[in-house]
Amino acid sequence: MSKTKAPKTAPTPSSDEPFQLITPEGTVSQPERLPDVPTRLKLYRLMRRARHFDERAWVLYRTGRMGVFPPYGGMEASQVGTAAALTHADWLFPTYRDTGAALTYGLPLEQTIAYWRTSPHGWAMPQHLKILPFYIPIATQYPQAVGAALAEKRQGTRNVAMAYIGDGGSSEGDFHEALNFAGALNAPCVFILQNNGWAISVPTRTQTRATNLSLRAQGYGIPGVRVDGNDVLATYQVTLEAVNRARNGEGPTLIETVTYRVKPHTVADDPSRYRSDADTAGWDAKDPVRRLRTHLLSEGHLTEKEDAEITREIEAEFEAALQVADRFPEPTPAEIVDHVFAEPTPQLVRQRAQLLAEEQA
Amino acid sequence: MSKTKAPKTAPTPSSDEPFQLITPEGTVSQPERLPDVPTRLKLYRLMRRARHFDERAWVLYRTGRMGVFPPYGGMEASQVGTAAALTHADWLFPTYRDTGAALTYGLPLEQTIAYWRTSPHGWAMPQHLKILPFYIPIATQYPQAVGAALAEKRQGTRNVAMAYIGDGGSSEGDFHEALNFAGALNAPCVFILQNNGWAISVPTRTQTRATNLSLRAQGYGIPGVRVDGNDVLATYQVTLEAVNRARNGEGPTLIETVTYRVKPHTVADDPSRYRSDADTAGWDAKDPVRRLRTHLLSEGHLTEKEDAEITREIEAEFEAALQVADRFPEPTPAEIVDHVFAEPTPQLVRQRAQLLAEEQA
Amino acid sequence: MTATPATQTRTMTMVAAINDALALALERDPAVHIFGEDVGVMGGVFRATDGLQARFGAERVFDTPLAEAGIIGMGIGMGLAGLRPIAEIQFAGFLYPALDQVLSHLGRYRHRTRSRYHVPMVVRAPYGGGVHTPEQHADSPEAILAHTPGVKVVIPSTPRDAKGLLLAATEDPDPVFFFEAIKLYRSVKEEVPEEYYTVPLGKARVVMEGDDVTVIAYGGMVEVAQKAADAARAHGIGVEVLDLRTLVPLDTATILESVAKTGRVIIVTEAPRTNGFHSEISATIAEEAIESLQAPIVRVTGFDAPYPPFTSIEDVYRPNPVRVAKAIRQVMAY
Amino acid sequence: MTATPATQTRTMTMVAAINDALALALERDPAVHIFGEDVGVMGGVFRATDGLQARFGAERVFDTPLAEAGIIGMGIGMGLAGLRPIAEIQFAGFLYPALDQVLSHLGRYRHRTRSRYHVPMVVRAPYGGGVHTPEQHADSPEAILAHTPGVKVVIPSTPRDAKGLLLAATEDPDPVFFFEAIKLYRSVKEEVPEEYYTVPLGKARVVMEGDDVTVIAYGGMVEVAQKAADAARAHGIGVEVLDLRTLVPLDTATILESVAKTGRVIIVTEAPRTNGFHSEISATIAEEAIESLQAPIVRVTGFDAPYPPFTSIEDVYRPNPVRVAKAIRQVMAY
Ligand SMILES: Cc1ncc(C[n+]2csc(CCOP(=O)(O)OP(=O)(O)O)c2C)c(N)n1
Ligand SMILES: Cc1ncc(C[n+]2csc(CCOP(=O)(O)OP(=O)(O)O)c2C)c(N)n1
Ligand SMILES: [Mg+2]
Ligand SMILES: [Mg+2]
Repeated sequence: MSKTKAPKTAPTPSSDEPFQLITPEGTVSQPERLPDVPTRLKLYRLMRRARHFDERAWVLYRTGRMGVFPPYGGMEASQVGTAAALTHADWLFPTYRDTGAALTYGLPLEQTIAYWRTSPHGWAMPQHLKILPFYIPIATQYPQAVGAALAEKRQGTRNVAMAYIGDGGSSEGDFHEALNFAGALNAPCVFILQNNGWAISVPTRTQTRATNLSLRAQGYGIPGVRVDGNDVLATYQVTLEAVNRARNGEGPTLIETVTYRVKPHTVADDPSRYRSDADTAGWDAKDPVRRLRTHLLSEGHLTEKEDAEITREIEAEFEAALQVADRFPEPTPAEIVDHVFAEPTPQLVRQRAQLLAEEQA
Repeated sequence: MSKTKAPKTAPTPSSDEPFQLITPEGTVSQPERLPDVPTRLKLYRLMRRARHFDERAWVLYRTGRMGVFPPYGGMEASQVGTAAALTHADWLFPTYRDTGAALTYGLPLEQTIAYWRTSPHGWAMPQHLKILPFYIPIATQYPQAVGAALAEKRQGTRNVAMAYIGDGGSSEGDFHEALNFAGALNAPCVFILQNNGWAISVPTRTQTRATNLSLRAQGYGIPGVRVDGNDVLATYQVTLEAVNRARNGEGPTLIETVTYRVKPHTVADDPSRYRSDADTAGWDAKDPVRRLRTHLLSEGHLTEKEDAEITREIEAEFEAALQVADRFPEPTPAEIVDHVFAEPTPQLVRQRAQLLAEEQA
Repeated sequence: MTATPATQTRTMTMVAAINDALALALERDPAVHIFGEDVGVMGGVFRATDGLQARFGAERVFDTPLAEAGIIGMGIGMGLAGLRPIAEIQFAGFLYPALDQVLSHLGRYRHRTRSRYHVPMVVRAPYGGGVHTPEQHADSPEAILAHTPGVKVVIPSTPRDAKGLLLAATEDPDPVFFFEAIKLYRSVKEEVPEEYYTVPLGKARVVMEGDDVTVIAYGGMVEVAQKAADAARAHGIGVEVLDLRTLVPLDTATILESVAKTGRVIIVTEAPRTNGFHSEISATIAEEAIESLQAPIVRVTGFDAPYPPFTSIEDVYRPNPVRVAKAIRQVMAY
Repeated sequence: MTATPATQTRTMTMVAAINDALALALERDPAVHIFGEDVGVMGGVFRATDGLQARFGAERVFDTPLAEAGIIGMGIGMGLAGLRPIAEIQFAGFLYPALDQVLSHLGRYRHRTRSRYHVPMVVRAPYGGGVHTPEQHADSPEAILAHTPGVKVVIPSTPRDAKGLLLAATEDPDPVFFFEAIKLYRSVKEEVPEEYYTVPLGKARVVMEGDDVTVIAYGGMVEVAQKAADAARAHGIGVEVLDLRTLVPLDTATILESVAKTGRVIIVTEAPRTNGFHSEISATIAEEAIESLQAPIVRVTGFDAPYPPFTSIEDVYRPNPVRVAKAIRQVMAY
C-alpha cells in the first residue's frame, strides 16, 4: 500500500511548555511569528461572536428557548484559532463542545441554534460546507476524519480534514487507531485535542498519568504540538502550519490545546458536586478574549469605539438569526422513519403508513 | 479515585537502539548487568525446550497429529526471557503466538499439546497457575491484564500481570486503553509488545509510521523500554526490572522486544505470497538460541556433552507428554452446551437433552 | 423473594433503590468493586452511586478513564482474579465501544476454560427513551446481549424489583447485564424493604391477571402495558400483564401458561422492530403454543429507524398506551 | 437479474465470483476503493481480493493497520467524502471491535443529516462454521446487524448470486453488510456470467418448489435445507426451500406467499438460538399469517453456547440435514 514518506518539515519536538505568542497580560513574546493585524482583528471578532453565542445560549436555555447546551466560554481561542485555519473545501468534525469552532468554520447561526433546539433543520448541514453534525459519542469522529482526509488525497485535492476531541476522548481506542491510520496512510488530517482539564467530573490527572498529551504523536511517528489554548494567535499559527503540512502531502499533526473548562459540563450540570472554586481559580485571568483585546487596544489596532461597534453588529446578527430559527417549522411525526435509506424498505413504508394513520386519528 | 504517585525509578528514556547484553556473535557488551550463570543456563534450557516444541509441532501437524499452529521459532528470547521473570502467583495473558512464553511460565506440555489439538483438555487451565488460554482475538487481553493486575493490588499482594501483544495488535484501540488505564490506576502490569516485523502479510512499516513502538509509553506517562528481542539475557533483565517496579507499586511498563517472524504466520501460511527471502535475510544470523549457546560454550559454562544431554532430556520430556496427550479422551457432543453458566438456563437444559437424544439415535 | 412482610420499608425511587442495593452489596462482600465514568466523586450522572465513594473509599468505588472497552475489559480481568466487579456504563448506547470485550470474551470464559475461570461481573447501564436525552442516549440494545451466549440480561420495572434483582445479579457467578429504564429512575416511587433481599433471576412477574389477552413487556414498557390494560378492563376486556424481569434466563413457563389461558398475545418493547427481543418471545410462542393461539401475535415496538434526536417528535417513537390499546382491540376483534 | 442467457459464462467458486465482482466494480467506478487487513499484496486470507492490488494499484486496493474500528470508521469518512469504500473484515467475529462505528454511526448518517450525507459502503466478511477454524472465527453475527437501523444485510448462497448481489451492494447508496459463508467459498462451483450484472437486494429466491412445507434459510444453511428437502421428497413430502438472500430488506411477500401455500414452516440458521434472525422470520409469520399455519413454526438453529473451539465436536453445533429432516417429519406429523 501507499508508502508514507517522512514529513519534510521535521516534527516539532513537542515540549511540555505550551507554545505561546501573547502572555495572559497581552504582551507579545515572539513578534516575528505574529499573524498580521487584519488576521488578528478577524480572530478577535470571531472570538467575540463565539462568546456571544455561548452567553445567549445560556439565557435562552433558562427561558426554554434552547435545549441542553455544552458551554465553551473560555475556550474560544482553542476553537476559533484552529477552525479559522480552514477553508470551506476542508472538512470539519466537531464534538458537542465545539459550537465555537463550527461557527468559525461557517455553520450558519440560525442552523446552529436549530441544532441545539434539536430541530432537524440543525442537522441537515448546508451543501456548500463539509461539516458534520456535532458528535455525541466520544472519539468516533477521529477515524472518520481520517477517511475524509484520505478521500481528498485519493481525489487529488489539497483539502484537509480537521477533527476535535477532548482530554477524556483521547482515552478512547478510536483516538489511537485514528492517529495511527493517519500516520500509516499519510492522510492530510489535523487532530485537535482540546485539553480543558475535565471530562465531566473526571480531572485530567485521573484520566491519565501522562502530563503532556501531545507526546502521544511520537508513538505514531507524526508531529505533535502543545499550544496555549487560550492564546488565539498561537493556536491559529500552529494550526496553519499543520494544515499547510497536510496540504503539502506531509501528513497528519496532533495539536494539544491547553485550555480549561471554566463552565459546567452542560448548562444542566452542577460542578460543585465535583470541583471547588480553587480548581478553577486563575483561569479567568487567562481569558482568551480579554487577552487579545488588551493586546489590540494597547497596540492601537482597536479602539473602544470600534469594539463597541463589533458588539452591536454581533448582537444584531444573532437576534436576526434567532428570528429565522424561530420560524423553522416543527417536524411531522412521520419524519422519524424518513431518511433511513434512499429507498425505504417495505417494512419502513408500512411503518410510515402507520404513523400517518395515527396522525389522521 | 486512587492518586497515582509518579514512578520512583525514573522512566528509562527509551532510545531507538534496543538494549542488548550479548551481540549476535555471542560477545558480552555489558558484563556488570549479566544474570548469574545458573540463570543463564536455565534460560538456555528453557529456550531449547521452547524451540523443540515449535519444531515438533510442525512435524506433528504434517502427520495430522497437531492442529494449525502459529510458530514462534526465532522468537524464543522474546518469549522465554520475559515469561521467566514471573512466578506462578503472577498472571500471564498470552496470544496464539506465545506458546513459548506459556511453556516457560509453566503450562504443562501435554496440556499445551492438547490446546493446539483443540481438545478441551488444553483449555481448562491448571488450578495452580494464573494463565489464560491463548488469545485469538487481537489485543483484548491487554485491558483484561490490567484488571487482573488491579485485582492483585486491591487484594494487597505483590503479584503482577503480564500480557503479550504483537506489532499488529498494537494498532488496536484496546492496546491504547489498556496502557492508559494501567498508568492512571497504577496497576502492576508488564506489557510485552513483540515487534516481529509482520502482521500476517503486513510489514510493520505499513502497520505504522512509528519506528520505535516503545515511545508510545510516554503518551501514558509510564516507562517504555526497547530491547533486543533475540537476546534472552537482555529481555530477561529488562523484564525483571519492570516486574520489580510493578511489585513495588511503581506501576506498569511497556517493553518492546525487537525480533522477527522468520517462520510463516501459521504452519498453513505461504509467506512467498507477500515477502521474499531478502526480507528475512540476516535474521538467522541473529538466532537467539545459537547466540546464547555460543556465549555459554565460549565462556565454558556449557560443554558440548552437557548440551547433548539437554537435548536428550528435552526430547524425552516431550515424547512422554505427547503420550499423555494422546490418551486424553475426546469430548462428547453434549459438551458444546456445558459450562455456559454455573446453573444452565431452562433453554440450555432442553438443548442438552436434544443433543443426548441425538447421540442415542 | 426473601423479604418478609415484617421488614422495615422506605419509600424509594428506582434510582434510590439501586443506590441502596449497591451500598448493601459493598457492605456485604469486600470483593465488590464499583467503577465507571463519573461514578466516584460525582456519584454518577443519574446519582446511582451517590455517596458510595465517600462511604466505601476510592479503592472500592472509583472513576476510570473514558473508555468503555477498557472498563469492561478491566472488569473481566478483575472477575477472573476473584473480585466482583460492578461496572457502570454511562448510557446503554455507550456499551458499543465495549462490545468486542462482551461478544468475544465476557460470555465465553466459563465455556472456553471449562469452568476453570468465570466472570462474576455486573454491567449496569441506563437505557431507553422518553426523557429528551441527546442523540444516542436513548438506545435499547438488550436484544444484542440476549443473542450473546453466556451473559444474562435483567431489566427491572419497579424500585422493589430493581433492588432485589440487582442484589441477585451481584450474587450471580456469571456475567449479568442490568439495564435501567431512564424513564423510571425518578418517575415511580414505592415502599422498598430496607434489608438485604434478592429477587431470583429467571422468574417473570404477573403484574395483573386477566383471561382474554396477554400483554408481555419489561422495563420501561411495563407501565405502558398497564395503562393500556386498565383502559381495556374498563371495556370489560381481561388483560394479563407479564413483566419478564429477565430476558436471559427467559421464564418461558410463565409465558406459555398465560398464553394457554388467553390465546391472545401482544408484546411491547421500545427497541427497533426488526429482530428485537419481542421477536424472540413471539417465535418461542409460535413454536411452543401455536394450538392455543386465537389471534396473530402482535408486536408493538420501536421503528426500523434510529431513535430520533429530534425532541419534538421523539415520543412518537416509543410505544404508548394508545398503540397498545389499539393492538388489544385488534386481537380481540380477530 | 440483468444477465441474459446469451452471455458468456465461466465455472466459478463463490470466492472466485466475489473476486470477479470486485474487479468489475473497480473497473466500472473509480470511486470504488477496497481495503482491510491483508487484502493488498496477499490478496486476502481467503484470496477474495487476489490480484486486485497488482491490477488496480495500491491506492485503490490497500492494506490497513490492524484495527477494525479504524477500518470501518475510515470507511465511513471515505463514504461521506464521495468514495465507494468496500471494506473487508477478515472474519465476521472481528467486526466486534468496530460495532461502535457501526451501531453509533454507519446506519445513522442519512437519518441524522436528513439525507445531506449518506455512506455508500460495503462491508464484506466471511462468516459461519463448518471448516474447523480457530476460536472466534466461526461466528454468525447477522442478527446484530439486522437489528441495526440504516444498514442492509446480504448473505449469498451461490457463486452466481454472490457476484450479482455484491455488485448490487456496491451500487447501493446505503451501507450494506455482505456476509460470505466460509463453508461455501470453495465447496460449490457453478456457471457464472462473466459480464457485469446485478441481483436486486430484497428479493428472495425460491430454490425448489413444494406444497407441504416451507424451509427458510440463507447463506451456508441453504445447502443443508436442500439436502433435507431432497430426502423428504423421496418420502413424497413436497418441500419448498426459500433462500432469503437479503435479511434487510426482508422479502416478506415471498415468505408469506409460500406459507399461505404450505401452512408449515421451518427456519434454519447456524447462529445462536436466542434472538437469532430465525426468530424475526418466525415472528413476522406469526403476526401476518397465523391463519394459514397448520403446525408450530420450528427453528433449527445453533445453540445458546459459543461456537465450540473444539474441532472434534464443532460439527454438532451447526444444523445438519438430519436435524432439518427431523423437523420436517415433526411438522408433517403435527
Ligand atoms: C462513548 C461515550 N462514552 C461516554 C459518553 C458520555 N460523555 C459525554 S461527554 C463526556 C466527557 C467528555 O470529556 P472530554 O472528552 O474531555 O470533552 P469535554 O466535555 O471536556 O469537551 C462523557 C463521558 C459519551 N458521550 N460517549
Ligand atoms: C480482532 C482481530 N482482527 C483480526 C484478526 C486476524 N489476525 C490473526 S493474527 C493477525 C496478525 C497479528 O499480527 P501481530 O499482532 O503482529 O502478531 P503476530 O502474528 O506477528 O505474532 C490477524 C490480522 C484477529 N485474530 N483478531
Ligand atoms: Mg475535557
Ligand atoms: Mg507481528
